[in-house]
Amino acid sequence: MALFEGRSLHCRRGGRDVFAALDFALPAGGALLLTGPNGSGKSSLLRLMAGLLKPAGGALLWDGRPIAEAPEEHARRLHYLGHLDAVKPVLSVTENLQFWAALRGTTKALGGSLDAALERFALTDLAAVPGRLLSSGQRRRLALARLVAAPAELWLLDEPSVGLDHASVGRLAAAIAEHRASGGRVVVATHTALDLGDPIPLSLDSLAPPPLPEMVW
Amino acid sequence: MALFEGRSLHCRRGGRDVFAALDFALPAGGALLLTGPNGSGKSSLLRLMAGLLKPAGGALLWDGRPIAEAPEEHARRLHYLGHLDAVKPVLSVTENLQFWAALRGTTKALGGSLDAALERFALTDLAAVPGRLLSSGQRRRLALARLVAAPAELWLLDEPSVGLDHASVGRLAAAIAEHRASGGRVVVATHTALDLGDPIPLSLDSLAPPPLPEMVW
Amino acid sequence: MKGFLLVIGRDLRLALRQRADAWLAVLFFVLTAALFPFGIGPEPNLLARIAPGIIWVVALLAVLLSLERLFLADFEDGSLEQLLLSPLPLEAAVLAKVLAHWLTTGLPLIAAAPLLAVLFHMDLAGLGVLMLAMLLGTPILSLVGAVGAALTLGARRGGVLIPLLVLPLYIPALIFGVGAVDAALQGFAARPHLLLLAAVLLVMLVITPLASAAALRQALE
Amino acid sequence: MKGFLLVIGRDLRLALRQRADAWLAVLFFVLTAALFPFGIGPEPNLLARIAPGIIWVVALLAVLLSLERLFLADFEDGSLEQLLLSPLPLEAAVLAKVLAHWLTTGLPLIAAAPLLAVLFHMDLAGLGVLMLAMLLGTPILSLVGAVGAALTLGARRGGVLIPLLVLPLYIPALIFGVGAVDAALQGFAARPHLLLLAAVLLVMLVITPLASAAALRQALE
Amino acid sequence: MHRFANPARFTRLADRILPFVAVGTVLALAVGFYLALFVSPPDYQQGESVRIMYVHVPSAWMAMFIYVGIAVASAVALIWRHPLADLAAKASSPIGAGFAFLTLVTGSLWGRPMWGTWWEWDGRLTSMLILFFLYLGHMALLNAFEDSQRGYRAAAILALVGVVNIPIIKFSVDWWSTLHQPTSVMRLDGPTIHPSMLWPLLIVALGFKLYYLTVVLLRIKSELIAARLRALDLAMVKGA
Ligand code: HEM
Ligand SMILES: Nc1ncnc2c1ncn2[C@@H]1O[C@H](COP(=O)(O)OP(=O)(O)OP(=O)(O)O)[C@@H](O)[C@H]1O
Ligand SMILES: Nc1ncnc2c1ncn2[C@@H]1O[C@H](COP(=O)(O)OP(=O)(O)OP(=O)(O)O)[C@@H](O)[C@H]1O
Ligand SMILES: [Mg+2]
Ligand SMILES: [Mg+2]
Repeated sequence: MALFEGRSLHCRRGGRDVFAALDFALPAGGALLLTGPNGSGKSSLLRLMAGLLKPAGGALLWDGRPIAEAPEEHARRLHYLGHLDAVKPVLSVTENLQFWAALRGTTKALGGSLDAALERFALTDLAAVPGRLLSSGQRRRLALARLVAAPAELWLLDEPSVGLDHASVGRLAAAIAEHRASGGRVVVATHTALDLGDPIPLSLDSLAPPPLPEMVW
Repeated sequence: MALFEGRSLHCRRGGRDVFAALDFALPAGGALLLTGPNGSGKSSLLRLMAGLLKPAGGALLWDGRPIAEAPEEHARRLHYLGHLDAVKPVLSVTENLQFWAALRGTTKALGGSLDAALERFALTDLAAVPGRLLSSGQRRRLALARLVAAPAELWLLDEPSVGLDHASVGRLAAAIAEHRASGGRVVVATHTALDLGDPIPLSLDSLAPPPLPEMVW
Repeated sequence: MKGFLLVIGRDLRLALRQRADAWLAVLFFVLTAALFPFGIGPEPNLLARIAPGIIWVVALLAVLLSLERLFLADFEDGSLEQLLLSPLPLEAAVLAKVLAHWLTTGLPLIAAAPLLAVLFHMDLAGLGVLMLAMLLGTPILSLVGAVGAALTLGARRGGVLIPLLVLPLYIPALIFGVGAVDAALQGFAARPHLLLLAAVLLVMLVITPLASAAALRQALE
Repeated sequence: MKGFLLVIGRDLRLALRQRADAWLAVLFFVLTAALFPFGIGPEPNLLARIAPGIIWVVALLAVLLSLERLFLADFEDGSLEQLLLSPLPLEAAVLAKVLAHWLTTGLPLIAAAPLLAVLFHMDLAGLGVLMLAMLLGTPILSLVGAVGAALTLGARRGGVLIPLLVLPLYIPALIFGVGAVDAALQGFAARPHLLLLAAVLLVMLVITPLASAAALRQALE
Repeated sequence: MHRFANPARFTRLADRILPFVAVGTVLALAVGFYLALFVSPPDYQQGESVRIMYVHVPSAWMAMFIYVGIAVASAVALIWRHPLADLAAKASSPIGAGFAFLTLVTGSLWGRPMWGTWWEWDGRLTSMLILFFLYLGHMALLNAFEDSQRGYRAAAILALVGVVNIPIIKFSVDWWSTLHQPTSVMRLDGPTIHPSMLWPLLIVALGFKLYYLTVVLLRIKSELIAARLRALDLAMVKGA
C-alpha cells in the first residue's frame, strides 16, 4: 500500500529557515497531527505537502516516487484547505460548491454528492444563500464541504476548525474518521482540540526557533 | 460606577434580522462571554458595541447615556479586535504596534509600554520582523498586543484566540484578567475554551431568528 | 476541455451577476476619449486627424486597467490556490479566464468604437477597418495584459509594479492597429497591417498561458 | 494635529517601503504619454500643438489610477476600522492620507512634466505655467479621486468603478489647467485660469473630507 | 417624516395617485405632439426638422431637473434615513439618464441637417454629455454593492457631491467652448422663440414631468415588491 513520506525536508521562507531535517511517513488510512507554537512552520509544511511551496532541501515521496516528478498527478490526489475559504460572494452556497466539485470531474455523481456534502456540514438550508451573507463559521463550513463533495485521497487541513461552533467541530471529526475508514489519509494542523482518534503526532516545536532573520528587506 | 448596557437591541444585516430584543449589562471589571452557533450574530453584536454598525432598534448606553450621542467619546474608550489584524506587511512588528499606540496618544509612556506589550505576547524577538513574514498566529498576537500597548476601558474581542498556540492563549487570559482587575471590562466572542474567570454568559443561541420582517429595507 | 469551459462559464456568470463590470471598461473607454477634446480643443479636423491614435491608445488603457484585477479576486479569496491544485492545467485556466474577460470587455469596446469615431469626426470610411483591427488587436491587449496582471500578484508583497513594463509590449499592436486605419483612410491596403496583427496575436496566444501560469505559481509560494 | 502627522508619516513610510506605489504614477504618466506619438505620428508641430492637452489628460489618469489603492489596503487589512475607532477624527485622517498620497504621486508627476514637454516639442515658454498649474491642479485630482475611492470601497471590482465616478468631476481642473498653458503659449494672461484652479481646489478641500469620511463610515458598517 | 415609510401605506397612496398622472401623461403628450407636429409652423431656415426641438428641449430640461431631484432625495435619505427617499433616487436616475440620452440623440439627429455632423463639441451639448455620464456613474454605484443599503448610501453621497460640482462643470465647459472658437450653433434661443412654438414646447414639457412622476411611482412600487421577495428568500434561511 502506497506511503506518503517526507525525507529530511528543509523549508526556507522569507530568507530564513523555518525547519530542517524533518521526516514523516503517512500510511493509507493514517492521520498526521501537526502541532507546534506559532511560527513553527505548520502552514508552511502543509503548503510543501500540497506542492504549493518547493522545499529548500529534502524530498516528498508518494509510494517512493518524488511528487516533484508528477506535480499534476499529486495535485489531483489531494485536497488542500488553507486559511482562505475560496467562497465567491455573488455565488450561492450550492453554486460555489458545485464549481469546485465539477472541476474535479465528478459531474455524474454530482447531484447526490453535493447534497450529501451540504448535509454533512449542516448547510442544506443555506444552500440558496449567496456567499456574502455567510458568517465566518458558515463560510468555513462551506470550504470544508468541498472535501466531501469531490473525493480525494489526501486531505491537507490548516486549522480546519477555526471559527466552527461545537456541533460543526463534531461533524468535521466524523467526516475525517469516515474518510480514513475508507483508506484516505489526512494531515491536520491545529491548536484546538479536534478528535482524530489515533493520529501520528508530529511536533514542529522541537526544531529550535529560527534566529532573527539575516536579511530583512 | 458606570454601566455599559444594551437595551432591546435589534440587529439587521443584509436585509434580514440577525437578533432582536437583546439586552445586556456590563459593570466595570466585568467580562461578557458571547456564545452561540455560527451565524447567531456574535460578530455583529461586537460591531454594534464598537459603534461600527448602527442598531436597527434599541440602544447602547454608557453610564445611562446613549453612545450614539457621543460616538467619538465612545470610540476613545474602547479597543475593538475583529477578524482582521490590521498588520502592515512592510512595517516591522514594532512599527506596526507603535503607530496604533501613538495614535491613542500614549507617546510619552510609549517606550516602556511598547516593550511591555511585545513582551506580554512573546513578540520581543520578532520585534524587527516585517509583518509579511509573520505566521497567522504571530500576526494575531501582534493585534492583541495593541490592547495592552495603549490603555482603553472596554475591550471588544471577536474570537481573539484564533490561531494562537497554547502558551499564547494563556497569555491572553492573563492579560484579560489583569485588565479586569484594574477595573476594565471585556466582551469576548469565542468558540474555543478561554479562561475568563467569572464571565457573564450571553448566549445568542436562544434568540430564534424572528419571522418575515415587516419593513424590508 | 470540460474544465476549460467550466472556468469560462464561472467567470462569465460572475461578470454577469455583477452587471456593472461588463460596462465599466466601455464607459472608461468613452469617458477617457471624451476628455481629449477638452484638452486639445474642439476643432473638428484636428480631432479627426488624431482620432485613430486616440481611440487605440484609450482602448489599450481600458483593457489594461480592467485586466489589472483579472486574477486579484481569485488570489485574495484563495480560489487561485484551489485552481492551481485542480486537475485543469493552470495554463488552460489562464486562457479560459482571459477569454471570458475578453468576451465581457474586449467585445463591448469594439461595439463602442463607432460612437467614438463619430465624436471625433473621423471619416467613417475607416470605421470598418478600425473595428476589424480592434477585433484582432483587443485580444492581444488582453493576453499581454494578463501576463502583467499575473506578475503584479507576486509583486503586491512590496516589489516593483510590473504592468507598466507591459505597456511597451503594447506598442506593436498599437502601431499596426493605427497603421491599418490610417492606410484605409488614405486609400491604401489595410491588409498587411491586419496580417501583422494576426501574427502578433498568434504569438501571444502561445506565450501568455505559459508566462502567466509561471507567474501565478510563484505568486502563490 | 499629532494624529494627523502620525498618519501622514505612516503613509509616507509605507509608500517608500514599497517603492512600487510611489513610482507607479510617474511611470504610468511617462509611458502612457509616450504611446501617443506612436498613435498619432511624429510630426513635431502637431505634437507640440496637442502637448498640453495630452500631458494634462495623462496626468489626470495617472493620479486617478494610483488613487484606487488609497483606502483599499487599509480597508482590507482592517486598519480602516481601527482608524475610524481612533481618537483622530476620520475627516482629518482622510485629509492626511490624501496629502501623503499627493506628496508621493502628485509631486513626482510635476517633476516629470518637463520631460514630457520636451518629448512633445512643447514651447518651453509655457513650461513654468504648466508646472504651476499642475501644482494647483494635481491636489484637486487627488481630492476628488479620494471621494471616488472611498465610495467604491467594498464594491465589486471597486477600482474599475472609480474612473466612471471621478472623470466627469475632473473636467473643470482639466479645462482650467490646459487653459492656463494655452494662454501662456499664446501670450495671454494665465492668471485667471490659475485663480479658477485655486478656487476649485478650495471647494474640494472642504467637500472631500466630509464626503470621503461619510463614505468610509458606511463602507465599514 | 416616516409616515409613508410603511410600504403598505405608500402603496395605497401610490395606487390612488397613479391613474391620474398616467392619464395626464397621455393627454399632455398627445396634445403637445399634435400641436408640435401639425399646428406649429415649420422654421423659416430649419424647415420641418425644427420639430425635433419639441422633444429635444423638454427632455434636456427634464434631464437637468431630475438630477436636482435625485440630489434632494439623497439629502433626505442621508439626513432622515428615510427609506423611500433612497428608492426614489434609485428609481429616478435611469429616467434622468434616459432623458439625457434622448437629448443627445435628438440633438445629434437635429445636428445632422443643421451643421452636417452628428456631433459638435459645443458647450451645451458637451455639458449634457457630462450630465449623462454623471447619471451612469450614479446608476453604476447603486448596483455595485452586494448589500443594497450600501449602494443607496454611496450613491446618495455621490449625488450630493455631483450637484455641488455641476455648476462648476457647466461654467468651465462654457468657458472652454467660448475660449476656443465657438461653434456657431443654437442660433435660436429659448426665450425669444415664437409663442406658436413655445406653447407646444411647454405642454410637451408638462407631459414629460407627468411621465416622470408616473414611472417613479411605478418603479418604487416594484422595488418594494422585489425587496419583499428578497426578504422571503432570506426568511427561509435559518441562521445556523
Ligand atoms: C447632440 C446634440 C445636441 C445636444 C446634446 C443638445 C443639448 C441641448 C441642451 C442641454 C439644451 C437645453 C439648454 C437649456 O435649456 O439651458 C438644448 C436646448 C436647445 N438646443 Fe440643443 N443640443 C444638441 C443639438 C442641437 C442642435 C443641432 C440644435 C439646432 C441648431 C439645437 C438647438 C437647441 C435649441 C433651440 C434649444 C432650446 C434653447 C434653450 O432652451 O435655451 N440643439 N440643447
Ligand atoms: N457583511 C454582512 N452583510 C450581511 N449579512 C451578514 C454579513 N455578515 C454576516 N451577516 C449575516 O449576519 C448573521 C450573523 O453573522 P455574524 O458574523 O454576526 O455571526 P457570528 O455569530 O459571528 O458567526 P460566526 O460564529 O460564524 O462568526 C449571519 O447569519 C450572516 O448571514
Ligand atoms: N508568506 C511568507 N513569506 C515569508 N515567510 C513566511 C511567510 N509566512 C510565514 N513565514 C515565516 O515562516 C515561519 C512559519 O510560518 P507558518 O505560517 O508555517 O507557521 P505556523 O506553524 O503555521 O504558525 P501558526 O500556528 O501561527 O499558523 C514563520 O516564522 C514566518 O516567519
Ligand atoms: Mg499557520
Ligand atoms: Mg463571527
